[in-house]
Formats: sequence, structure tokens, C-alpha cells
Amino acid sequence: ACNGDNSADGGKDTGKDKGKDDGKTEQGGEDTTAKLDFPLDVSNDAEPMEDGEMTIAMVAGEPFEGTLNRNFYSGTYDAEILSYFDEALLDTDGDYLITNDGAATYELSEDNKTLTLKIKDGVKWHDGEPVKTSDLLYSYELLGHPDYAGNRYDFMIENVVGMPEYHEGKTKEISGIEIIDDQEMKFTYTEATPSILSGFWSYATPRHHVGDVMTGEVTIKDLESSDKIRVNPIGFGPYKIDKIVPGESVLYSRNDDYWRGKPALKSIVQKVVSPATIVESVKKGDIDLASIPADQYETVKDVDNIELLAQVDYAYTYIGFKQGKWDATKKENVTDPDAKMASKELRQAMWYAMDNATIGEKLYHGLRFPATSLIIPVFESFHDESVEGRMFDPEKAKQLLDDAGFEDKDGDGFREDQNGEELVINFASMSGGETAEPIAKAYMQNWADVGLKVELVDGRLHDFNAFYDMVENDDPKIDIYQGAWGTGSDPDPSGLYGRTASFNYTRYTSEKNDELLKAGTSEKAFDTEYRKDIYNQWQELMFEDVPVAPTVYRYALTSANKRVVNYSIDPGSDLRLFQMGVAE
Amino acid sequence: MVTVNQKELIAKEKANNPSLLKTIWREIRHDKMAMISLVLLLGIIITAYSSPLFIDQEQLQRVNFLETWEEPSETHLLGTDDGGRDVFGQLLIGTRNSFTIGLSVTLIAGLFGLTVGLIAGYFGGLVDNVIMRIIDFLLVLPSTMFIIVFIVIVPDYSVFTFVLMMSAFAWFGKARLIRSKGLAERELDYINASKTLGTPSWKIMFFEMFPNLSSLVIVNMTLTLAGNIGLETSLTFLGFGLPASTPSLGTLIAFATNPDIVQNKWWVWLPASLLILIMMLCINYIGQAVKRASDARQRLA
Amino acid sequence: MAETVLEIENLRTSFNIKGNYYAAVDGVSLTVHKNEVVAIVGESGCGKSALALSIMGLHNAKTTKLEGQANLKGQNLLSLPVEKLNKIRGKDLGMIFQDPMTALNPLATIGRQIEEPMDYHMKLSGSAKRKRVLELLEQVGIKNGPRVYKQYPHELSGGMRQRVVIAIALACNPVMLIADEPTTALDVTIQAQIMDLMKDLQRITDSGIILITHDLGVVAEMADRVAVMYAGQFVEIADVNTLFAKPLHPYTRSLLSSIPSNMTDKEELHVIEGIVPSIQNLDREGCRFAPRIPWISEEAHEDNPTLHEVEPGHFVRCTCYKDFHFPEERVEDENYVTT
Amino acid sequence: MVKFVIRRMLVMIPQLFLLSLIIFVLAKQMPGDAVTGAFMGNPNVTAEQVEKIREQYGLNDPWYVQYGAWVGKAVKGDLGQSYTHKQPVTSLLAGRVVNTVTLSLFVLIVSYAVAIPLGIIAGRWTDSWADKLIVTYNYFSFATPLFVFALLMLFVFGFILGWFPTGGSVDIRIESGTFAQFMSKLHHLVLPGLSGALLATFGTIQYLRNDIIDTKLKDFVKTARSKGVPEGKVYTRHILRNSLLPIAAFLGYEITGLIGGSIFLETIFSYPGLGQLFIQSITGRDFTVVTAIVMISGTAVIVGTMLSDVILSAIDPRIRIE
Amino acid sequence: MSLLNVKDLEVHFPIRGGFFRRVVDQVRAVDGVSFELEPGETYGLVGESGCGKTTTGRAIIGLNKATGGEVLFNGQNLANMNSHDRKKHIRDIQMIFQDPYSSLNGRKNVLNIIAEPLRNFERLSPKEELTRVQNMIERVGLSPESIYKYPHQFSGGQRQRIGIARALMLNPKLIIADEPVSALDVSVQAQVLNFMQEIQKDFGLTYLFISHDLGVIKHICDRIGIMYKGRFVEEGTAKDVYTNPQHLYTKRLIASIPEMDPEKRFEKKEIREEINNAYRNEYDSYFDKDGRMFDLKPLTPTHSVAVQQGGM
Ligand SMILES: Nc1ncnc2c1ncn2[C@@H]1O[C@H](COP(=O)(O)OP(=O)(O)OP(=O)(O)O)[C@@H](O)[C@H]1O
Ligand SMILES: Nc1ncnc2c1ncn2[C@@H]1O[C@H](COP(=O)(O)OP(=O)(O)OP(=O)(O)O)[C@@H](O)[C@H]1O
Ligand SMILES: [Mg+2]
Ligand SMILES: [Mg+2]
Repeated sequence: ACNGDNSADGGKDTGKDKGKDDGKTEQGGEDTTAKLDFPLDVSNDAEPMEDGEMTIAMVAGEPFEGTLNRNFYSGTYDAEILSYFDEALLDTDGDYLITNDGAATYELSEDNKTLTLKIKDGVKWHDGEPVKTSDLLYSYELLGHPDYAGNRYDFMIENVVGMPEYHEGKTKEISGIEIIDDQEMKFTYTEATPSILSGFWSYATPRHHVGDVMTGEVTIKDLESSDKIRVNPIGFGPYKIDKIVPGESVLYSRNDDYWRGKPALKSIVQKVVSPATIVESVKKGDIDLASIPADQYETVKDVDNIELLAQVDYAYTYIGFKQGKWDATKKENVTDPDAKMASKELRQAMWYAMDNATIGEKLYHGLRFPATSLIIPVFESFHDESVEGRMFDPEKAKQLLDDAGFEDKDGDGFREDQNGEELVINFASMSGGETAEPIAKAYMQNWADVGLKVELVDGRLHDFNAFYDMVENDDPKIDIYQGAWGTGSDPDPSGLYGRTASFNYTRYTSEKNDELLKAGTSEKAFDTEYRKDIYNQWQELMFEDVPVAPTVYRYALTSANKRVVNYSIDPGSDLRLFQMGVAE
Repeated sequence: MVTVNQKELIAKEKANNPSLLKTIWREIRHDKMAMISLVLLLGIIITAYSSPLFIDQEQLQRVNFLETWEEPSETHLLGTDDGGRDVFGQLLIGTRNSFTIGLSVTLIAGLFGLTVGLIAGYFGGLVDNVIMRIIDFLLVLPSTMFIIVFIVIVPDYSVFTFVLMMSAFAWFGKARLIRSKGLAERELDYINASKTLGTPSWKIMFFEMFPNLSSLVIVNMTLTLAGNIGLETSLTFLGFGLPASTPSLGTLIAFATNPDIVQNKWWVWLPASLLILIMMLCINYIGQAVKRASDARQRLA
Repeated sequence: MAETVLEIENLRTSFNIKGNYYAAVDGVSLTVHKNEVVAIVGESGCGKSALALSIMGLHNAKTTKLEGQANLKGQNLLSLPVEKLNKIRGKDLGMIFQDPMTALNPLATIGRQIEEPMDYHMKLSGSAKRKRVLELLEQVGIKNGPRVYKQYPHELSGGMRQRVVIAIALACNPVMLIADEPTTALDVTIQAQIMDLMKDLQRITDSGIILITHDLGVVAEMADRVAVMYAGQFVEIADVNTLFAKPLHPYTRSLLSSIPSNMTDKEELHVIEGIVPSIQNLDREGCRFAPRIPWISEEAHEDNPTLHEVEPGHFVRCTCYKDFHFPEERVEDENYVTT
Repeated sequence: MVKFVIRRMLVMIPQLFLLSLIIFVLAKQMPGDAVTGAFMGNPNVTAEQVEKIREQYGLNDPWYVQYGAWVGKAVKGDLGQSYTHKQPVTSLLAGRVVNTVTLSLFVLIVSYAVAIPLGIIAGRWTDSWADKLIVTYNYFSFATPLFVFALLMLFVFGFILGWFPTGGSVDIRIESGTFAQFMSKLHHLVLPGLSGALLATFGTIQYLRNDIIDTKLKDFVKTARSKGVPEGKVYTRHILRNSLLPIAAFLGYEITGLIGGSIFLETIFSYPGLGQLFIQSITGRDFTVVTAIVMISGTAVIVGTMLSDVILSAIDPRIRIE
Repeated sequence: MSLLNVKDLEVHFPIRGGFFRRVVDQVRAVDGVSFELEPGETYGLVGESGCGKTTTGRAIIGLNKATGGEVLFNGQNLANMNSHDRKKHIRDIQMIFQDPYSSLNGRKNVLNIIAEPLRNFERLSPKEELTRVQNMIERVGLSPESIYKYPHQFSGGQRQRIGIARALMLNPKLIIADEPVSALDVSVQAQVLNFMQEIQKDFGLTYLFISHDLGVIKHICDRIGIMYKGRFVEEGTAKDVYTNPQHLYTKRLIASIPEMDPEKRFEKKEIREEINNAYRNEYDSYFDKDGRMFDLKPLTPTHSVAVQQGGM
């Protein structure tokens, strides 16, 4: 699945999202086409000291929510906390595909429809109980439960045989999940799709600890707010939660029974640090690990007690061109051929007109760089290098517009549309972060330079909800908007660009698109070459049709104190969290 | 009948008894601080309001990423901000907008509060009771929170709507003040006298009572004017500021979100902060002089 | 003659108004004896209160200049530092203020307020103080003392409050009492009660009293001696009978004839022309009252008249009193044939 | 007295009702709702699933139905469920209320502790250099935006000098319930508290100074002096008590300012309290939480005004509460 | 016909209390007062503070609402008129206030103060208005240039003259003077009293003169009503009341007047004590069970006293 990242652009902003679900400190892609060269591993190769202690920052302008359960949490910061004390049963590799290196192993049947999972010996919850298959089943029972109101009942869950019936409350059991014994279980899927390898949900829930919804011991609602997941949650990760100061900090201690071995650190403190003060805190040496907002790169760059690690983030920013409406009854997107933004040339020209290189260079000191395609370079196998995007070229933009009949007929400096009528494009952009405003402004200037009159909707930036409220509901005030998607582990773009995807906010549809998206997740697509070819075609199509114009890719910056050892942000790295430590 | 000599006397007397405005002016002239403040404040305001003559707003608002965060220099007297925009120009326009906001809020809230307060104070009794119950309730509202909610709600967030919102939460304090003084004033015999002379209520309120409260109102207004200028600063900091197309002093000050900017990019936020401080001090000193002018016992002149 | 308690000599009180000092009390001398009530009368603004406050040391030290002497028990009150003055104020020297509505601290109980001077001047135990307070309350004619002890000023009527104020002044048996218009703010009936009370009390306490008032009726009822004040100076001092029977100074005579007293009926009252000059506008040369009796020729006035004794104990600051007459010859009374 | 408090509580009920109605309606007017964008995290969720959640949370009902349901529960002490935090609002707020109250009390106490002596000095020695200094400080504190000052404080005392922690409310490593933890909490309070307090002194100093200048000239003060009360005691026993009355009267409204201020302090010092949560909930359209916080703040102000009435009646016998 | 006839006038103020601020009791400020004023006479209302003198005056002119009784002015009942009708009559009744400081609006100059009634009732050009004001100002003995001065530039006596000038502007018939001299020094008091008598003759005015100063009342009034707790205790000509006081309260009041002859001070004190004793002992024969006064009972054609029906 794709993960969305809604925050238009870094900075301090909502913590609502989203997106970085999978804990970016753990995983990452191969080295990509970055322009700046950052290390992925800390350089200190000393031995970690005995009983070291570490302080890790959650860089946030607001408190974390503290819903510390994989099935229910929604905030990024909760995800960060979860990653220290809980982990997935199946480990993943640099391509985000599940491996057999984790606490469990898996096997996929010939027809790719059945997955058998085996939990290794000695995997124990923090309270000493072994992790059982019933615990993983419990996660599915919760996610599919009719009362479940979180955002993880998705296609990959529904794809389990018997899940829709269970979800509607018709059955009490999920027929597609079979428990063989405490350590072995089987999942059967309705549809075979390569997404299984990247989207398989392998987070177990300690049934005995949190209480069983199935027996009526607790209800889902009680569970969500229960102390068992807020005050003393357990997992089977390398560290145990000792104490939580709600919204503020978490104290972990070593899980001596961790299945991989004894973790290096005796304890970890993880606390919320405001983006305003993170750099100072890092400088002062109070914080060992922290993600740094891109706009503060300049100030940390020369701090000498730290080391900066960075990888390209799983996200891209884009300009979306509204071309239709969501039809709620048919549950599909309907493209309107008469939409203001219906002209392909206009969209192409607008992409050419944007000077993203300067923005990345000057505003983000190179931490952002122009995007080329809708499948980000992180997905090395699927990102099409040959698609070069439409780099800043105002002349070309003008040419395109001229040719398509967008000409300035009344001499006011702005082009009219093909019919000679005034053309004002209404642009919606999200507030948040210091850079949101100058960027929006810069794009509008860029477009004005090629003769397009673009105005901000309501004359201002909108906050997250107001923005998405308008975008989701196809508010006629909006012609174009600036959004961002965070991509997760699955390169499949159909959730964002498919005909039936409600998140396809531009409402762009085409038959070719339908075809390609379908092929990309078909059973045939288990063949990487085939899939790559399909996605190359799709990227080509997107480049041509420009339903959205991707603007920039971004680096995610992590600062590590120089005393930190055995730490890597490379998802393909062999280092595991329990090895992370500090040197004398 | 009136003799020529007396006519002269009358004219002299007329001249000797200046209006409140003249008294205020006289008082200011006699107070060095107030005089300096007045000159300074007028200077600032005139410069700010005439800035459109020599600053092209359109041009000023243009972002230019090649010139971000530049230190003060000859081309940019006060450097540039994160969008490479000239801080000095923004300072001028910002002062104009902020002052307009402060003044409008003060005037609107003042006028409304005054009217309500006068009505409650003059009529007393049931009218006062009803009005005061409403005001008591309004005073309970956590205004900062309400303003934030309002800002989120209004579709068109501009100086105008902002002023309306702020005024909506600024008037009742004034109404309460005026009302309490009005209640005291209404017991005085000159009000009774006017009533027995057949003067209609509205006339008594505005032409008899109000002038006697005017000094209080002026003093209170100057103080709140000073306060209101800084109003949107805080909201901007929280991310609920005016749209960027309306730069204000708040926009500039709210750049100070992290120690790095506070320390290393002082030219963006510090001048605006100082300007607010200076304006507030000026207004305050003038306010002091006005206060003295309205109280014969304290006059210097 | 009885023992002297307070001796004021050439007292001058000047206020700083915009940098210049102007005397509101301008060289006043007066002796008060034990068991004697000396009344000071005069129009509003003539300096009566300023004099009283000078003796008590209650003027703002920064803006007031005090000259001359006010000797009480051998100490010049005017030059004492506050600390030493505080040893005398409330003990040997008590004061009664005009407005009982404002003279009491609204937040303290009556008991506390009467006890307070004892805290500083008498070594008494708590119960002894309470006993003394009840005694005082009884003395000033408050019947239910124990109840009033616990009450707050706002719970008492004006007359009661004035009694409390008097009790405070009497708390430590002062030898000298200064009462600044003690009855002006009260109703006639209550005024009568308070006057009677003060007369009774004086018999018990033996203290000397300066009674400041502008009501000649009060003077007639209360005073032993009277000092008539005008524009910061005493213009006439005499014992009470003499003064009412044979007033000499034009000012005294004018005052007396402007009262709508029992004698006159629907007749026109005498009007003193003009007003008391403010201390800044006061012409300090020559006779200060002269501008208000313009029908008296200038020659009649002496330059800088001094207070001189025309009879034993009768002092007048004027030389024209012999020739003084009212403009309409209205009160040309045989009484005023010169001596 | 008890009767008075009970009666004021009764008056509070309609006030709170009205307040809740207003804020509820306003909250609903905000564009979007808690579910808007919440599924951005998982685009593989279908539109139906999203609608189902809206239905479950009653977000599609007309506002009066929602309000009715909310009031029904609120009366029983249940302020609803937070969507974002997935827990009952009451338990969500419980911890934050303590923090905000602690911070606000600290600010209040420190600001009084600073303002009252300064006000007294300025009022007692008017026009002295100390008075001029205090008045100048007062102008400055009035004109300085809280967040700039707080940032400077944080920068200087937290980072450069390192005297105080730079965020949070307590050091998590210290064992709960110990004295050390109490000290740690205090240590964390100092910086935000001081930043708030030093700028909150304006009104108090201003009022106190003016009132002392007025009270100084009152007759009863002359009476006190004429009793031989030493100068210092004249101030402490007579003038001060009277001059504190307006301060006590303003206590209730002071709370409005504290609530506003806590939003900034909590944001800057990462201090998890209501203010910070409020901003988060506004951005997240967590209506139940927004409503609850506004209600709590409103209640605080009402209780504050009530408290100031009680205090006033305790020091001022003229105000009788029956 | 009498100019003013007050019949059983009652002014009760509600005392509110309780949760809903209900009326829990009444202050009977004026509680059944009747008297008549003949044209050209001066009628004095005396009594201690709070006995309801001011309230009576205010009720007549309409500043307080009468809760009972009638106020007949030239035969018209003002008490139950609406404010519009009353306005037509009110110009014939004017008021002079106690405090010469607060009764003039300090923000207006004398011209504007004195012209106020003219502007309400007559449409005059500024020039006519100025002449009228100037004439009046000279009539009250102030110099013509005074009209541009402000009240604070005058002495108390002068201010009281301005107040009187304002009241005279509409040529009223009745003037209610509420303690017009109590705030003034003796010397100034004399000035104002003389002046009031003078204009009474010139303008043919009738005065309702309210005061607590028996000396002043005696000096200026033809007839006197003594008030106590909202009711009359005695009414009569000045001579009746002063030389032959009947009601104990009246006696007490008269005995309180300070004795102007120092020689007689002790006698006076004794008289007071006697009356006080009598007051204690004979209270019952002057007040009924509820502590209320009895109704007035005529003693002579001009003199009535509130004693129990059937004599004392
Ligand atoms: N603190 C002061 N500063 C300046 N002038 C003052 C001060 N106190 C009194 N005066 C002036 O001194 C003169 C005498 O005032 P004082 O109060 O003694 O008069 P008084 O005789 O007591 O009058 P009253 O009968 O009104 O009390 C007045 O002209 C007054 O204006
Ligand atoms: N508006 C009012 N509301 C309630 N009570 C009032 C009001 N006005 C007057 N009173 C009461 O009515 C009574 C009579 O008051 P009034 O002012 O008429 O007395 P007065 O004889 O004029 O006294 P004074 O000599 O003090 O002026 C008093 O007890 C007063 O408290
Ligand atoms: Mg005096
Ligand atoms: Mg009265």
C-alpha cells in the first residue's frame, strides 16, 4: 500500500499523519539519485558501552497522542514510540519486502494465495508470555471488527478470505485465517497480488494483556482508551516501556529477554522536543538522535558534536489539476472534459513553468530536488530513470501555451483561454511551516511569468482540514492545488490514481490508466520485470497526461550525536535497533 | 447692554477657555516625553502610510529565492526574509497594516462599548441588569480560543474580518468600564438637572454624560490602542496570522520561532519588535499627557 | 491661669505649587491651656485644616515647608523626625477628623481601630486593651460596646462613627486634642449630641482642645476662646463671650451678621463681597481683608497690620476696626462704640 | 457563604449551557472534520469505509442532534470521545488539566509575588527613581509579545546558561512520587512560569500603584498616622489591604489572560497542557476536545470570578455574601 | 387655587434580594405626604437626613416615580402623566440643586449650560439665544464675559447663581430648591439666600425649599413642614413651628440648633437633655405600634401636628 503524507511541506505542522508509519529509522531504500551526499550509518565504530543511556527526540510542536497499539494509533509520534518496544513479526528488506529474518518466517504458496507464517522459538512478550499465532490473529480480528474505526481496514486486510463477511458482522470467525498451532498459522487471500509481500500485516497484539474483544471481555472502544495500550503497553521489541509522561516523554528499559539478544542500551528516554528548539538541544548534547526540520539544516550543518544522516524520504510534493468530480453513487471518479484544467498542454506548460530547482536549492539548501515521476526513486526497480520530468523551462511553457491557443489577447499581460475568455486559475495550498507561503507565492510568480493568472483561493493558505475538506469535496473554488503524498512500502499507485480511488483528487481518469494500474497488481506482476515494464508505461502516461505535476522529492534529515554507535537509517542495513548504543 | 469693552473681555474669555483638544495639545507641549513621543509616532505613521508612494507592494511581495535571509545592506536596509523579500519595505507596510488594525479595533470596540456602556449606565435598573448579565457572560468566554476558532471558520480572512473579530471580543470590557462610571455619573445632579430641563435621554447620554467620561475613554483608548497594535502578533506566531498578502508587524515578529532566527537573523524580527515597543511607549506617554490634560489637578501646563 | 499644653509660635505652612512655596498658614501663634477649648473659625480655604495638619505632622513632607514652633511637652512638633513624632501622635496628641464616613478604615473592626494607638503607646495585654476599648465606647456614649467592638464602620450610623473617631482620639488620654470640624458632616440633632459629648468628655479628660469649625453656633456652644482666621492669619482672638458680645475685626463682624440666626427674620443678610483668595493669588502686603470691604477707604488700613492686644486677652489684627461700618449702615449698632 | 457558592454554581449552569452551545455550533462551522484527511495515511481504504467511520462518530448528523447527544452525555460527566486520541475526553484532559493548572497557578502566584511588591514600591514612593524604573518595566512588559520573551528566556536560561530544562514538565527518569520528582517538576515549571509571570504583572502593578496613590490621600490613612502608627505599618495594615481589593476583584478575569498565555507557553516549552492540546485539536478538528477545553476554560473563569467574590467578601466586610 | 397640591404622595423603593432579585421589601422613602403651595409663597421642608425630603422634591418634578398619591400642579395630576405630557408642564417647574459643583456639567461653558432649557423648548437663532442668556447672566449678577467660562472658574456662590439662572430661563412658576445653600460657606450662603429672595419678588416665584438647617428655613420660609421617616410630623407657619412646636420631634429638632449666645449654652444643654428624656418616655404617644407617625391633625387653621387622634 501507499502511505500518504499530507503535510504539504515539512516544518512544524500537524502531527496527524500519517505516512511514516513504518518508522523511517528502521527502513529505507537503496542509495538514490540524491544530489547531496549524506551517510546512512553513523561513523563512530567504537564498541557500545555497557549499560549506556540515550535520549531521543520526537520533534513535534504538540504532544504525542499515546495510542500505543499498532491497530489503533494514528500519529507519527506514536509510531516512533511503537518502534522501540514493538515490532512486526516479519522483518523487511531494503525493498520493503518481507523477509525471514524477523521473529517469524513465512512461506507463500504456489498460487501466491496462501501465506504460512511460523513464529520462532523464544519470542516473548515483555511480560514473559510467548508470542502466539492467536495474537496475530487477534490483530486481524480487531482490524476487521465492525466497530473498528481506525484507518487500517484496507484492501490488504479485506483481501483475506472471509474478511468482508466478518467485517459486516455476519460471521464471528475469519475463515481465511487458520491457526495450526501456537506457532504456525495460515492466511488465505481472495486475490493474489504482489502487494502481499509489501503490505502483509504482521503486527501481533498481546491478547492476554489487552483483553479479548472476541469473548466480550472488553469492547473496541474500551480497548482504544485502555491503560493497557496507553499507560503500560507491551510488545516484544528490544525495549520495554517503563513509564510514560502523557504527551511528553517515554522511558524505556532494556528487554533482557529480547529474542535477538541483549539490547545494548540500559535505558532510553524519548521525549517531545519542539522544532523551535531542537537544534539548540542537539547542539547542547541533550539529544542523541533527532530528525531535523529541513528549514533548519543551515544551522545544524556545522554543529560539531553531531553527525547528519539523511535519506531520500518516501514522499513527493505535487501540483494537482482538478479535472472532474467524484461520483458518490457510482463510487468512481468522473472526468469532466470541459474542466478549466482540461487542457493537457496547459498542465504541461504549468509544470514547465515551475522553478523547483531553485526552491530546493535555496529554500532547502539542496535537501529537496525536482521530482521527475510519480514513482519515487526509492523504488529502484520501478522508478523510471528515463522519465526526466519537465524541468524549469519558461520558454517551452510559453510555446506550449501559444500553440494550444492560450494567448494574451487583451494585452493585460495574462493569457486568455482558447476561447479568448479571461483565464484565472484558482490555486489552493496548505498552510503550515514557514516555507509554505513563499513556495506558493513563488509558483504563482512562475506561472505569472509565463502569462498565467493564478490566484490563491480565498487569498490565503488553508489549514490542513479546510484544505482537504475542499479538495476531497471537489470544491468548485479550486482549480489546482498543491499536495503531497508519502509513499510507503508499495509502489502500487492505484490508491491514488485509480478510477475508483476516492483519493484520486484530480479526478483524472483514462482507460489506459485503468489498464496499467490493473496490470501492475495482477498475479503476473509477481514477476518484477513485468511489473517494471507496466509501471514504466504508467510513468510515461503520467508524464504525458500530467494529472498532477510532481514538484520535489525530499531528504529526511537525522542528526546523531557522535557518541551514537551501531545506528543506521538504511532500511537495507544489517544493523538492528537492539544493537544501537552509545560509546564512552 | 454689552459695551465694547466687555466685548473684548468676552472674546478674551472665549480664547482663554480652550477645548479639550487644545488643552491636550498644551499639555503635550509641556511634557518633553510626550512631545518627543508625538513627533516620533507621527513620523512613524506618516512614513508608514505614505509608503505606497515609494514602495511597489507587488514588487515587494515577490519572492526571490536567490536573496533569502540576506543581512542588512545598502540594497536591503534591513535585509531580507525567507522569501528574499525586503524586510524594510515589509516593515513599513506592516506598520501601516498593524496600526490600521490597532486603530480600527480600538475605534470600533470603543464606539460599541461606549454606546452599550452609556445606555446601561444611564438607564440603570432593568436595562443595566440585562446588559450586564450579557456582558458578564461574554467576559467568561476564553477570548483567545474563540478568536482562533473564528479565524478557522471565516472563509475570507482579511484585515477587515480580523478587525471585526477582534472588536467583537474587545468591546465588553470597555462597556463595563463606561457603565460603572456612567452609573456613578448618573447620580450627579447635572444629569438630574438636564432631565428636569426637558432634555431627551439620548442627548443627555451623548452630550452631557459622555463628555464627562471622555477623558476616561481617551485614556483607556490610548492604552488599548497600544495593546491592539500588538494583537495579531501572537496569533501569527500560533499560525493563525493574517494571510501573507497582508504583511503586518506580527508577520515579521513571528519569524522569531527558533533560537537561530532570534540570534542570527535578528534583522527580520527585531526591528518590528522595537517598532511596536516604540509605538506603544509613545502612545503611552501621549496617553499620560492626555490623562493629565483631562484632570485639571494634574496639569503641568 | 491653667497650665499651657500647646504653644504655637509663628507657625508658617507653605505648599510647593509648581516650584514656588506659598504660605497657607502665615505666622500663627496660639497657646492652648489645659482644659480649654480654643475654637478656630473662618471661611473655607482660610487655612484652618492646614494649621491642624501642620501640628499633627500630616502634610506631605516633600511638598510642604513648616516653619515656626508648636511646642507640646517641651518638644517642637514641627521639627521632630517622624519616628519621634509617632511617639507623640496618638498618645499626647489626638485628632478628630471631619468626615466620620471616611475617617475610619472600612476593612478593620471598630475594636481594632480603637485598640491600634494602644499598641504603640501603651503596654497593655490583649484583654486589658479590650477592656479599655469598651470603657472608651461607653464614655463616648455607645451603649452596646461589646457588639460594636466587633462591627465594621459601614455598619454604624454617621453619629456612631463620629463617636468612634472620638474614642480613637481619646484612647491614650491625650493632653491635647485637635478636632477639625467634628460636627460639620452630621445632622443637627446628632451635632448637638456630639457637642454635648465633647463638653462632657473634656471635663473628664482635662485635655486642651483646638476646635476647628466654620459654624459660629458651634463656637458659641463649645469654645472658651476663639481665634478668627482669615487668609492664613489670625485676625482676632478673644474669649468666647467677648467675641460674640463685642466683635471687633471687620471680618468677625461680617461673619456674624451673615448668619440667618434666630434674631433676623426674612431680612436681608449681610454678604461679604468676593471670595477668600487662593494662596497663590493672595496679596500678602497690607491688610488681607481689605479687598472685601472696598467701601472702607484705603487710608484706613494700616500697612501690614499686626495682632495687637486691645484688651487683656482680646487681640485684633486691624487698625480700622474702630471706623468700620457696614456699607448700608444696616447694623450700625450701639454695641460697637469703640472702647 | 456556602449558600452563595451554591447559588453561583447554579448561575453557572445556564452560563455553561450557553457557552457549550456557542462553542459547539462554532466548532461545527469549522471546515472539515476529524475524519477529513485522517485516511490520508492509508489510501487503500475505500470511500465507504470513511463514510462508515463518519457515521459511527455521528459526524453526519445535523448539529442539534449531535449537540443533544453531547449534552446528554456531558450532564453525566462524559464529555465524549476524542477522535484523534481515541479515548474519552475526560481521561485525556485529566492529566493536562493538572499541568495547565499548575503552570497557571505558578504564573499567577509569581506574577503577584513580583507585581505586588513592585506596585507597592511604585505607589509608595511615587516619582522616585524606583517608581520610574518600575513604570518603565511595566511599559516594556506590556509591549513585549509573550512568545518573543519566552523564546529569549528559553534561549538564555535554558540553552546558554543551561540553568533550566528546555522542555517538558518533568524528568521522566526520576521515580514517581518522590520529593526529587516534585523538585524536578518545579524545575521544569520555573522557566515557562517565569516567562509568563514577568509579562503578566502589567495590570496588577498598574492598578496597585494607582490605587495606593489614591488611598494614600484618604482620610482614614490620616487617622492612622494621627494614631502614631509607624509609616511601614500604615502601609501594611491600612493602605495595602484596601488597595488589594481591586486586584482581588480582577482575579477572575486574570484567568482569561492566563488561559490565553498558557497556549503560548505550552507551545514554546513543549509543556503538555490544555493550551497546546487546544491548538492541536483545532487543527485536527477534534470537536469534542475543542468543546471540552473551551468549557473548562469558561468554567475556570467563572470559578475564578466566584473566587474573587469570595476573597473580596473575606477582606471587605462591606460586601456581604448571604 | 393652590399652585401645587401634593396629596398622599408615596414613593417606595423596592429592595431586591434573593436569587432572582425579587422585591423582598420596600423602602418607604415618602409615605403619605400631603401639602399645598400657594403662588408666591416659600414652603420649607425640614427634617433629618434620610427622612425623604429630597425624594419628595424629586417625585414632584418627576425624577422619581411616585408610587402612590397625586401631584396636582395647576390642577393637573403630574404623578400619572406619561413623560411626553409631563414635558409640557415641566417647564413651569424647575429645580435648584444642592451641590453647586456636581449640578453643573463641568465640560460645558456657561452659555451652553444656561441655554440648555431654551434649546429644548424654543427654537431660537444663536443670536437671540445669546441675548437671552446674556440678559439672564446679568440678571443673576455675573459679568457678561462669564458665559464663555467653565464652571470650575467660579466660586460656589457664583455657581449656584448659574444654576439658578438656568432654572429661570423658562420663566418657571415653581422652583424646588433642594438644600441650595448647605454646601456653601456662611458668607456665601447669605449671598445666595438674599439673591433667592430677590428674584422671588421679581419673577413671582413659588419656592419649595428643602433644607435641614432650621436657621435657614426659618429665615426664608413662610410655611414649614417637618418631616420624619417619610411622613409629616408637623406643619405650620414659621412662627407656629418655631415658637409653638407641638410634636416632640419638632421640639427636639429645634433644641438642636446651636445656641448663638455663649452665655446660655448650659441652659440649652439642659433643655436638650430634657427633651431627650421625654423622647424616650413619651415615644408611644407620638408614634403608633409600628413606629409610624400618626396622620396630621389640625391644631389651628395654619398649624397641624401628627398626634394620636383625640389629642395627646
Ligand atoms: N497640600 C496642599 N497643597 C497646596 N495647597 C494646599 C494644600 N492644602 C491646602 N492648600 C491650600 O491652602 C489653603 C488653606 O486650605 P485649608 O484646607 O487649610 O482650608 P480650611 O480653612 O481648612 O477650609 P475648609 O473649611 O474648606 O476645610 C487653601 O487655599 C488650599 O487650597
Ligand atoms: N433610588 C433610591 N433607591 C432606594 N432608596 C432610596 C433611593 N433614593 C432615596 N432612597 C432612600 O429614601 C430615603 C429618603 O431619602 P432622601 O434622599 O429623600 O432623604 P433626605 O431627607 O433628602 O436626606 P438628606 O438630608 O440626606 O438629603 C433614604 O432612606 C434613602 O436611603
Ligand atoms: Mg478644612
Ligand atoms: Mg436630600
